[in-house]
Amino acid sequence: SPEAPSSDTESQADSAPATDQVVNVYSARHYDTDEKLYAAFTDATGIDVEVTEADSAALLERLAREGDQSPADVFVAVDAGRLALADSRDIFQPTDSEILNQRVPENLRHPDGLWFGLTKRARVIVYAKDRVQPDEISNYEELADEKWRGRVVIRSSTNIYNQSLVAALIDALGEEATEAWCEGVVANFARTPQGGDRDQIRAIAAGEGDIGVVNTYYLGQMIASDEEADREAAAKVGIIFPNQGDRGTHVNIAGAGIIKSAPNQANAVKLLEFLTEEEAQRIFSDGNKEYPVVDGIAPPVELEPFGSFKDDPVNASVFGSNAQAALELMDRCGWR
Amino acid sequence: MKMAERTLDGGRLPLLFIGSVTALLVTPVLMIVLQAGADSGDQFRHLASTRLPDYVRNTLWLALGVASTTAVIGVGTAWLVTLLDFPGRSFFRWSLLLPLGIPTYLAAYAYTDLLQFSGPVQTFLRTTFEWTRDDYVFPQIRSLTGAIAILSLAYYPYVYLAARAAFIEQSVCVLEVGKTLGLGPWRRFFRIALPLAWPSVFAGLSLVVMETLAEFGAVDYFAVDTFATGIYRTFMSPVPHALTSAAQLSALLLLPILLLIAAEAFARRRARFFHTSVRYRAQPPERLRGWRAALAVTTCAVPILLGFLVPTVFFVRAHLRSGDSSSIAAFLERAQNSLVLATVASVLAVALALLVTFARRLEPSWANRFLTRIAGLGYAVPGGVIAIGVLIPLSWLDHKIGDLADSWLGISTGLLFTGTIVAVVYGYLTRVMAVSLNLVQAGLTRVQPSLDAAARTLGARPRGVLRRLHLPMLRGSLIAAGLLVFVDVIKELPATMIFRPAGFETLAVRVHELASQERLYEASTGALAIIVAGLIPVAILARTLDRARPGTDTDPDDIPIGAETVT
Amino acid sequence: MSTRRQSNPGIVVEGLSHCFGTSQVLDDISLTVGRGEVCCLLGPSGCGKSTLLRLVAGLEKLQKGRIAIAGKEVASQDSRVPPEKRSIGFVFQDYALFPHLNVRANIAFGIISKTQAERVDRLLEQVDMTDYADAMPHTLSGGQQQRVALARALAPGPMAMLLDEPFSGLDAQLREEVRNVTLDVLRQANVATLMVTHDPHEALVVGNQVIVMATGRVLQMGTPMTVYNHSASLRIAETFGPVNRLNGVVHSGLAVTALGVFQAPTYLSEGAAATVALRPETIRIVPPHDEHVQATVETVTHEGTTICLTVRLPDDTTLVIRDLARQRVTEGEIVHLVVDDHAAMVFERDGHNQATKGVTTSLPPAAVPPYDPESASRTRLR
Amino acid sequence: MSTRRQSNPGIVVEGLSHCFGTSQVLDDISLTVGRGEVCCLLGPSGCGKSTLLRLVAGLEKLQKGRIAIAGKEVASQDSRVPPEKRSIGFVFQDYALFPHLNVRANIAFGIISKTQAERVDRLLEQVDMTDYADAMPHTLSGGQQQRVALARALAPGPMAMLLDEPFSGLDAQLREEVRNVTLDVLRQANVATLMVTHDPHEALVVGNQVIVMATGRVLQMGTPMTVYNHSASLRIAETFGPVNRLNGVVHSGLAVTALGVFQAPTYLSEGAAATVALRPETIRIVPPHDEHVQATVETVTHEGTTICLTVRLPDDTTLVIRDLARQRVTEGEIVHLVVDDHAAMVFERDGHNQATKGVTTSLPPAAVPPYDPESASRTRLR
Ligand SMILES: Nc1ncnc2c1ncn2[C@@H]1O[C@H](COP(=O)(O)OP(=O)(O)OP(=O)(O)O)[C@@H](O)[C@H]1O
Ligand SMILES: Nc1ncnc2c1ncn2[C@@H]1O[C@H](COP(=O)(O)OP(=O)(O)OP(=O)(O)O)[C@@H](O)[C@H]1O
Ligand SMILES: [Mg+2]
Ligand SMILES: [Mg+2]
Repeated sequence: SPEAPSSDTESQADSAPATDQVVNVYSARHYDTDEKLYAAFTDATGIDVEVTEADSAALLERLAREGDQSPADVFVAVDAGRLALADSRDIFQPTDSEILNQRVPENLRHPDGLWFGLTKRARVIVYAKDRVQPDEISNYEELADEKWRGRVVIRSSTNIYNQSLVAALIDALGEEATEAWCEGVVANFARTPQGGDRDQIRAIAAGEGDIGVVNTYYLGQMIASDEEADREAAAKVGIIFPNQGDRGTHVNIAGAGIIKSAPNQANAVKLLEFLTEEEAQRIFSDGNKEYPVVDGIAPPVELEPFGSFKDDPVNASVFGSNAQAALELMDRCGWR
Repeated sequence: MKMAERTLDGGRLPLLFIGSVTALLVTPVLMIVLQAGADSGDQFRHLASTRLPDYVRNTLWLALGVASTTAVIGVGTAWLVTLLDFPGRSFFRWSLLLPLGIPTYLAAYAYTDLLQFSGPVQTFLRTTFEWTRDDYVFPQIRSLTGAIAILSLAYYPYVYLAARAAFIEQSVCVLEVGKTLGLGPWRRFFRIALPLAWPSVFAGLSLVVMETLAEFGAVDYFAVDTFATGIYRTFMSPVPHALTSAAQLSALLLLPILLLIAAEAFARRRARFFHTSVRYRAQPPERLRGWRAALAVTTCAVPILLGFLVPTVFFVRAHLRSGDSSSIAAFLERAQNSLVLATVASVLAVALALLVTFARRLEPSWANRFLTRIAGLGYAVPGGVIAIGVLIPLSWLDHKIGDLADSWLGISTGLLFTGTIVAVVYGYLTRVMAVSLNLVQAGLTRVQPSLDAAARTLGARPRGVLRRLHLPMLRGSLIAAGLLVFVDVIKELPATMIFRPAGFETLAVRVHELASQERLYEASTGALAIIVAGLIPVAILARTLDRARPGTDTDPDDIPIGAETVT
Repeated sequence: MSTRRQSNPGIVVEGLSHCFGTSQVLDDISLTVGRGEVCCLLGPSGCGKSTLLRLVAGLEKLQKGRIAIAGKEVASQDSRVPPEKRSIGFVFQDYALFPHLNVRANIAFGIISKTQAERVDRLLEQVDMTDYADAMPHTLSGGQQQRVALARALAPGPMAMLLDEPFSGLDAQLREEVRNVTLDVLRQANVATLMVTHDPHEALVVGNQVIVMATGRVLQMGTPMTVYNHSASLRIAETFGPVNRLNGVVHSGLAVTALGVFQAPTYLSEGAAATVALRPETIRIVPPHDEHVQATVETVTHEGTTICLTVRLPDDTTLVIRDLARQRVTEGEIVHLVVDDHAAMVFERDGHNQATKGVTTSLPPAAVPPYDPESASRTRLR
Repeated sequence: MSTRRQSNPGIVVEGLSHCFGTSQVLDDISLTVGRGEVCCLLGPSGCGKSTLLRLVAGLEKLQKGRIAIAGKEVASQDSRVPPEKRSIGFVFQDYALFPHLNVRANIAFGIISKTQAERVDRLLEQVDMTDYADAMPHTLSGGQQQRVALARALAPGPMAMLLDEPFSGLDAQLREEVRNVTLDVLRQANVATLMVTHDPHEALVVGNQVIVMATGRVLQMGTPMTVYNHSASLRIAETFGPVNRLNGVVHSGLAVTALGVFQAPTYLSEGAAATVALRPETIRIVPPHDEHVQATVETVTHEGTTICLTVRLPDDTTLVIRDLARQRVTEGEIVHLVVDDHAAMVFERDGHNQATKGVTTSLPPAAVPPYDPESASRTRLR
C-alpha cells in the first residue's frame, strides 16, 4: 500500500492501544446529545470514550473482520433488530451486572445479558387533528382498513423501524395475517413511501396524508424545534398509542452490548451502567426526546401531554429473528 | 499530421507497473465479486422475483436520462463558450463548473424542501389560490424525473469539461477545412466537431454514468429504487446474508459497466489518431448578437442557476436561520480533516493516473489498455459496498501482519490499516481513480506521438519525455483531474465513515449525521462548508483552464486551451 | 488576356494589408486571377503567401483591403462573406485531413450530390490513391496525405482554388502527372487557381501568370516569360536561380563590362554604374575563336540534365555557366565563351542594394561551405 | 570511398523488412552510409522512405533485419537500443515542433551542455531564424517551422542524421543556402546523413550516394553519375525525368532504331527487342546537314533555364527534346537532330514492363491533358 509510510505513526495512535483509561465505542447512533453523555462519563470516571460512528451494517462488518484484533469494547445500535443480528454474529460477551439487570426491564435486554436497551422509542400512529378523530383508529391492524385508502403516509421499508414493526406484527399475528395487513396498508398509501418520519408528520400537517406512523422522538423534537414551520406542523397532528387494548404499543430500543474481545471490558461495563443512571437517562430523554428505559424516570416534557402508555412486552430479539421474513413480506406487498 | 500507431516500447516495466496498480485498485471490486459467489440462502431469488425488475428499469432510465441530459447541457454549453462569443462568455466559461461543488444529496434535500407538497412553493400556491391537494397537479420532485434532473444538474460539468477541452484543441485546422468545404456552423458542429470530440465526451459521459449508477443519497431520498438503493437496502437489513446478497446485486451491476468500459475503449481507439495538424491556431470565436446572444446567455445561465445558485441560497438561508450548533473549533477540525484527506487523495490519484497512462503510452499493448480501463471500475460500485471490498483485504493484511509480529517479535501491532487514514485514502483511491485516469488519459491523446518521437530522438529518456513534454502539456489536465478528485473526496461519505479512526470527523460525515437525523437546517452549515471547499478548487480549475495553452498567444478570450485542458 | 481577366475575374484582391500583432505580414497586395487561369505565387519562406491564401479563403479576418471572388465581393472593411459561402477550395500546407474519416469519406466530405460515388472514384484515380480508398489518414505517407487533401478540395467543384504548395510532398514523376491533371481539370472547369509553389521551374511551366512576392509585397506579376526574361529587379531575377553579376558603366546607351557591351535601359544616364545580370545558360562555350572571351574552368557540377561550371576570367571575375550535360568539359580546361547579349538584363547598380534591403536571405560568409562550387561562386560574385 | 565506408560505417542497414498489418512496406533493404557522407533516398510517394528512417531511428519496432549506427548494433531480432541512446538526429516530415516551447527552447531541447546559448544562436543564424528566436511554433510559416525542426535536430550533434524531406518547404534560394550550410556542417562533423528528397536534381547535386527505391525495395544505389547515366532500368532512368523511348532490334551488337544505331549491352542476343532510352538533352538541334535526322517542331515550352520541345519524326514518333533557353525555335519549324549516342541507355524491351509492374504511377490516358506537351509526349511515347 503506497500510503503506508505517510501515516504509519498515526495508525499506531489510532488503533488505541489498550489502557484501562479508555473505552472504545462503535456506535451506529449519531446524536449530539451522546457526546454530552460520554463527556459526563469521562468526568465521572476519568475514562476516555473513543467513539467510532458509522452505519451499523458497516460497523458490524468491521467488527467481524477485525475479530480478536478489534479495539472495540462496546457496540451501540439504535434498533433491537440490529443488536439481535450482532448477537447472531456472536460478537457479544455476556455481562452479568446487578445494576444493569435491575435497571433495564426484562423485555428490553438480552436474556443472557449480551445486550441492554438504553432508551425506548414507541412507534406510534399520528393523525391530522383537523381531519381525523382520535377514536377512528386504535391499533396498527386498522391501518389496513379500507377507510384509510389513499390516506396513509409512512416511510420506506428500507427503514429499520418499519422492518422491526412488521417483525413484531409477524410475532403477534403470524405471517399470513401480517402479509394481508401489509397489502392493505400498501393499498392505503397516500404516496410512495419517502423521506423520514418528520416528512410524514409534515405531509400530514400539509394535508398530503391523514394518518401516518412515526417514532415518538421525532415528534418530540419537532415540538421542541426552533423551526417555526416544524412546531406548527407538529401542532397540527395528534398521536395515538396503538394496541393499548391488547398487547400494547410496539416499542424499539437503542441499546448496547459488550464485545467479546473487548480490551477494556471493565470500563465497558462501567459505561453501560453509567448510561442507565438517572442522569444519563435524563440526557437521553431531554436531549433526544426518547423514553428512558429505566422506570420512574420522567419522559420528555414534550411527550408528557400524550400521557403514559403500555408497551408490547415481546422481547426485542424477535425483531432480529423475524427481520428476514418481514423484509421479504414487505417486498412481496410492494412496500418500497 | 501522420501519427505512428506504435509509440516507443518500454519493455516489461510498464506492464508490471500498470498491473500492480490496477491490482491494488480492483482488489476491492474483486472481493465483492467473490463475496457474491457465497451462499445467500434464497435471498437473491427472492429479490429477483420481487424488487429486481424495478431496480433494472429505474437504473436504466436514470442512467439514460442523466447521460442524455448531461450530454446535451455539457456539450451544448461547451460549444457555446468555446466557439461563439456573447455577453458574459468568459464568466460562464468557468462558472459553468460551479455545480461540481454541490453534493447531490444536499441538492436533493434542498429541492425537496422547496418543491415537496409541504414545501414553501406548493404551500404558497395552495394558500394564494386556496387550493387543496386535489385541486392542482404539481410535478412530483421525488420521482425518477426529479432524480434525473438533480443528477444531471450536478454531473453535467464532467461532460462540459470534456467537450470543451476537445473543442478547443481541435478548433485549429480541421474546422477551417470544413469551412472551405462549404459547411455552415451547424454542419461543422455535427459532422466535424462532435465526431472529433466524441471520445472525450464519451469519457466524460462514462464518468457521469458510473457516478449515477453508484449514486445512493439523492436517489434514495427521491424514492427511486435503483441498483444502488437496492444494494444498500439489502446490505443494511439486519439479516444473515445481507452482505452476500448486496454483493450479488453489485456484481450484477458490474456487467453493464464492463460493457460500458468496452464501449469506451472502442470510442477511444480512434482518439489516438486525433490532431491531424501540428499547428495550434486559436480560431476567433464568432460573435452572436440579438436574440441569438440572449439565447446563448440563457442556455448557459440556467444550469448554473438551478445547479448551483438555488441550492446554495437555500443552504445560506437555512444556515442563517438555525445553523450547526457545534463549536467553531469542532467545525474547523472537520474542515481541516476534509481538506487534508482530499488533498492527499487527489495528489495520489493524479500521480498514479499520470504514471499509469504514461506507462500505457510507452507500451500500448492490449493487456495494458485493458488494465488501465478496469482500474477505474470502483467508481461504479456504490461507496458503501466498495468500502467493504476495501475492508476485507485490509483487515486480512492486518491479521497477517499482526500474527507475524506476534509470533516473531512477540508484540501486538494492533490494526495497522483498518481504522486509519491509510484505509480511508485507499478507499478513496479505489473510488475516484476512474476520474483522474479518464482525464489524464484523454489529455494525453492530445499530445501527438510524433512529439514523443521527436523528444526521444533528441535524447530524452522516457522519464525526460514525461517531465519535459507531457507534464507541461498536460498541466491543465492534471490540475483538472486533481481538483475533480478533490471535490469528489470532499463529498465522499461511506469509506470515510467506515475507516476513519475513532472520533475523526469530516464535513461530509457531519452533514450526514445531521441529515440522517432529519436535521436539515443544521446540516446546512456543513453543506455550505462543503460547497465552499468545493468552490475553491473549481475557481482554481477555472483559472488554469483560462490560461493560454502552450503554443498560443495570451489573450484569454480566443485562446485554445485544449492541449492543456481536460476531457 | 488582361481584358478577359477584367471582364470576369475569378479572384480579385485589392490593397490587401495584414498584421499579426505588430508585424506587418502583408502590405498592400493587389492581384487578379482570371477564370480558368493558374496564378503561381513565388516568394521566400515567411513572406506571407499562406496568409494571403487564408485571407482570400476568409480564414483570417480581413484588416485592410478588398477581396472579390467570381465578381462577388466577399470581404472588405464592412462586408464579410463566411468561408463556407465563398465557393473556394483550399489545399492546406499541412494537409489537415479528417482523422476520423477514411480516405474516401475525406474526399466525399464536401460533396452533397447523389453522384458522389463515381465522382469520388474519379478523384481517387486522378490522384492515384484508388488502392487507399479505405485507409485511415494516420496510416498514409506524407505524399499520400497530400494527394487526399488535394482530391478533397477538388471534390465540391469550387469557383476558386487556393493551393498552398500542393505538390511539395510528391516525387518528381508523380508530381508532374498529378499537377498536370489537376491544373488541366481546373482550367477546363474554368476555375481561378492561386497556387503557392517553391519551385520556380514549376511556376514557369504551369502558371499563366507568376507573382513574385517578398516580405509581404508583390515585386512583379506577369507571364512566366516576362518575369523570367525581363525581371524587374535583380532580386526577382535571382528568384529563378543564380545569375552572374557583371559591373559595368554606361557609355552612349551601352553598359560596358568585362564580357562585352550590353544594351542599357534608357533611364540609365551616361556614366551611370550598371549591373549586368546574365543567367548561367546565356553564357555559351563555343569552339575556339580568337575574338571570344577565354576562361579557365574551375569546377564542374553534374546536375543531371545540366552541368554547372564555374569559370574564371582573365580579370579574375568568376562566372557560373550552366550547359547541357552533353557538354564534355573538365576542370582546368580553357574554354571560349560567347554571351547571348540580348538575354542580358541590365539594372542600375545600387538599385539592387535597395531591393534586397531587409530581405537578405544570404548567409554570413563564414557559414558558407567553401567546397560547394555553386553557392560559393555566387556568393563570391555578390 | 567504399573501403572507408566499410572501415567505419555511419549507418548500416541489413536485410530490413517491415510490414504494417498485412501490407509489406519494406522488403529486404540493405544500405550503408559512411561517416561524413550524404546518402539521398529517392522514390515514389508511399514507397517506404519515412518508414525506413523511423526504423533506423528506432521509432518503429524492428521486425526483420539488422541496423547499426557508428559501428554499434542498435537493432536486431534480439537487441534493441532505444532511440534516445542512438545518437541520431531526425527531421520529421511533419516537423513535430513542441507547441509549448518557443523557437529557442525547441532548438535547445536536445542540448545539455553549458554552451547552450551560443550554440543555439549559431544554429538560429544557420537556418536564418534569428529574428524568430522567441516566436511560438504556431505563429511560424511552414518553411520557418521546417527550419526550426532542422536546427533542433542538429543541435545535439548526433552521429547519424535522418532527414525526411527537410527542405521541401523552402523557396529555391533559401533551400539551396540552408541545404549547403547544413550538409557542409554535417560533412565536416563527420556525420552519416540519410536524406529523403523528392527532387532528383537535389539528390544528384548533394548526394555522395543516391539510393533509388520503389515499393519498399532498393532499385539501385550508387554515385549520382552512375545512377543517372547508367541507370539499371528504364524506371530508374525515369526517376530523374522523362526519357524518350525508341524501340529497336539488336543486330550484331547494335540496337537499330529510327534515330540510328546504338551500342547494345552484351546480354542482348541477336534479334532481341531492345528499348533505347534517350534523355531529352541528349538530342541536339544542329545546323542543317543532310545526314541528320529531320523533324518538325510541334510544341515549345519555356522552362526558364531550358526549353522543352516536342518534335515529330517522319515516321511519326514524337520525341521530347530539352535544350537551353537560348535556343530560338518556333513551332512548325523543321529542325535537324543529332544524338549523343554514347549517352543512350539500351535495355531489353520487356525488361521494362517487368520493372514497372505494380508501381505504375502513370495516369489513365483519358485523364492526361492533351495540351501539355511534356507529359503528353511522354505518355504517347510509352
Ligand atoms: N501506421 C501505418 N499503418 C499502416 N500503414 C502505414 C502506416 N504508416 C505508413 N503506412 C504505409 O506504408 C507505406 C509507406 O509509408 P511511408 O511514410 O514510409 O512512405 P514514404 O516513402 O515516406 O512516402 P512519402 O514520400 O509520400 O512520405 C505507405 O503506403 C503507407 O500507407
Ligand atoms: N498566427 C500568427 N501569429 C503571428 N505571426 C504569424 C502567424 N501566422 C503567420 N505569422 C507570421 O507571418 C509571416 C507569414 O507567414 P506565412 O505562413 O504567410 O508565410 P509563407 O509565405 O506561407 O511562408 P512559407 O512559404 O514558409 O509557408 C511569417 O513570418 C509568420 O511568422
Ligand atoms: Mg506557407
Ligand atoms: Mg514520408
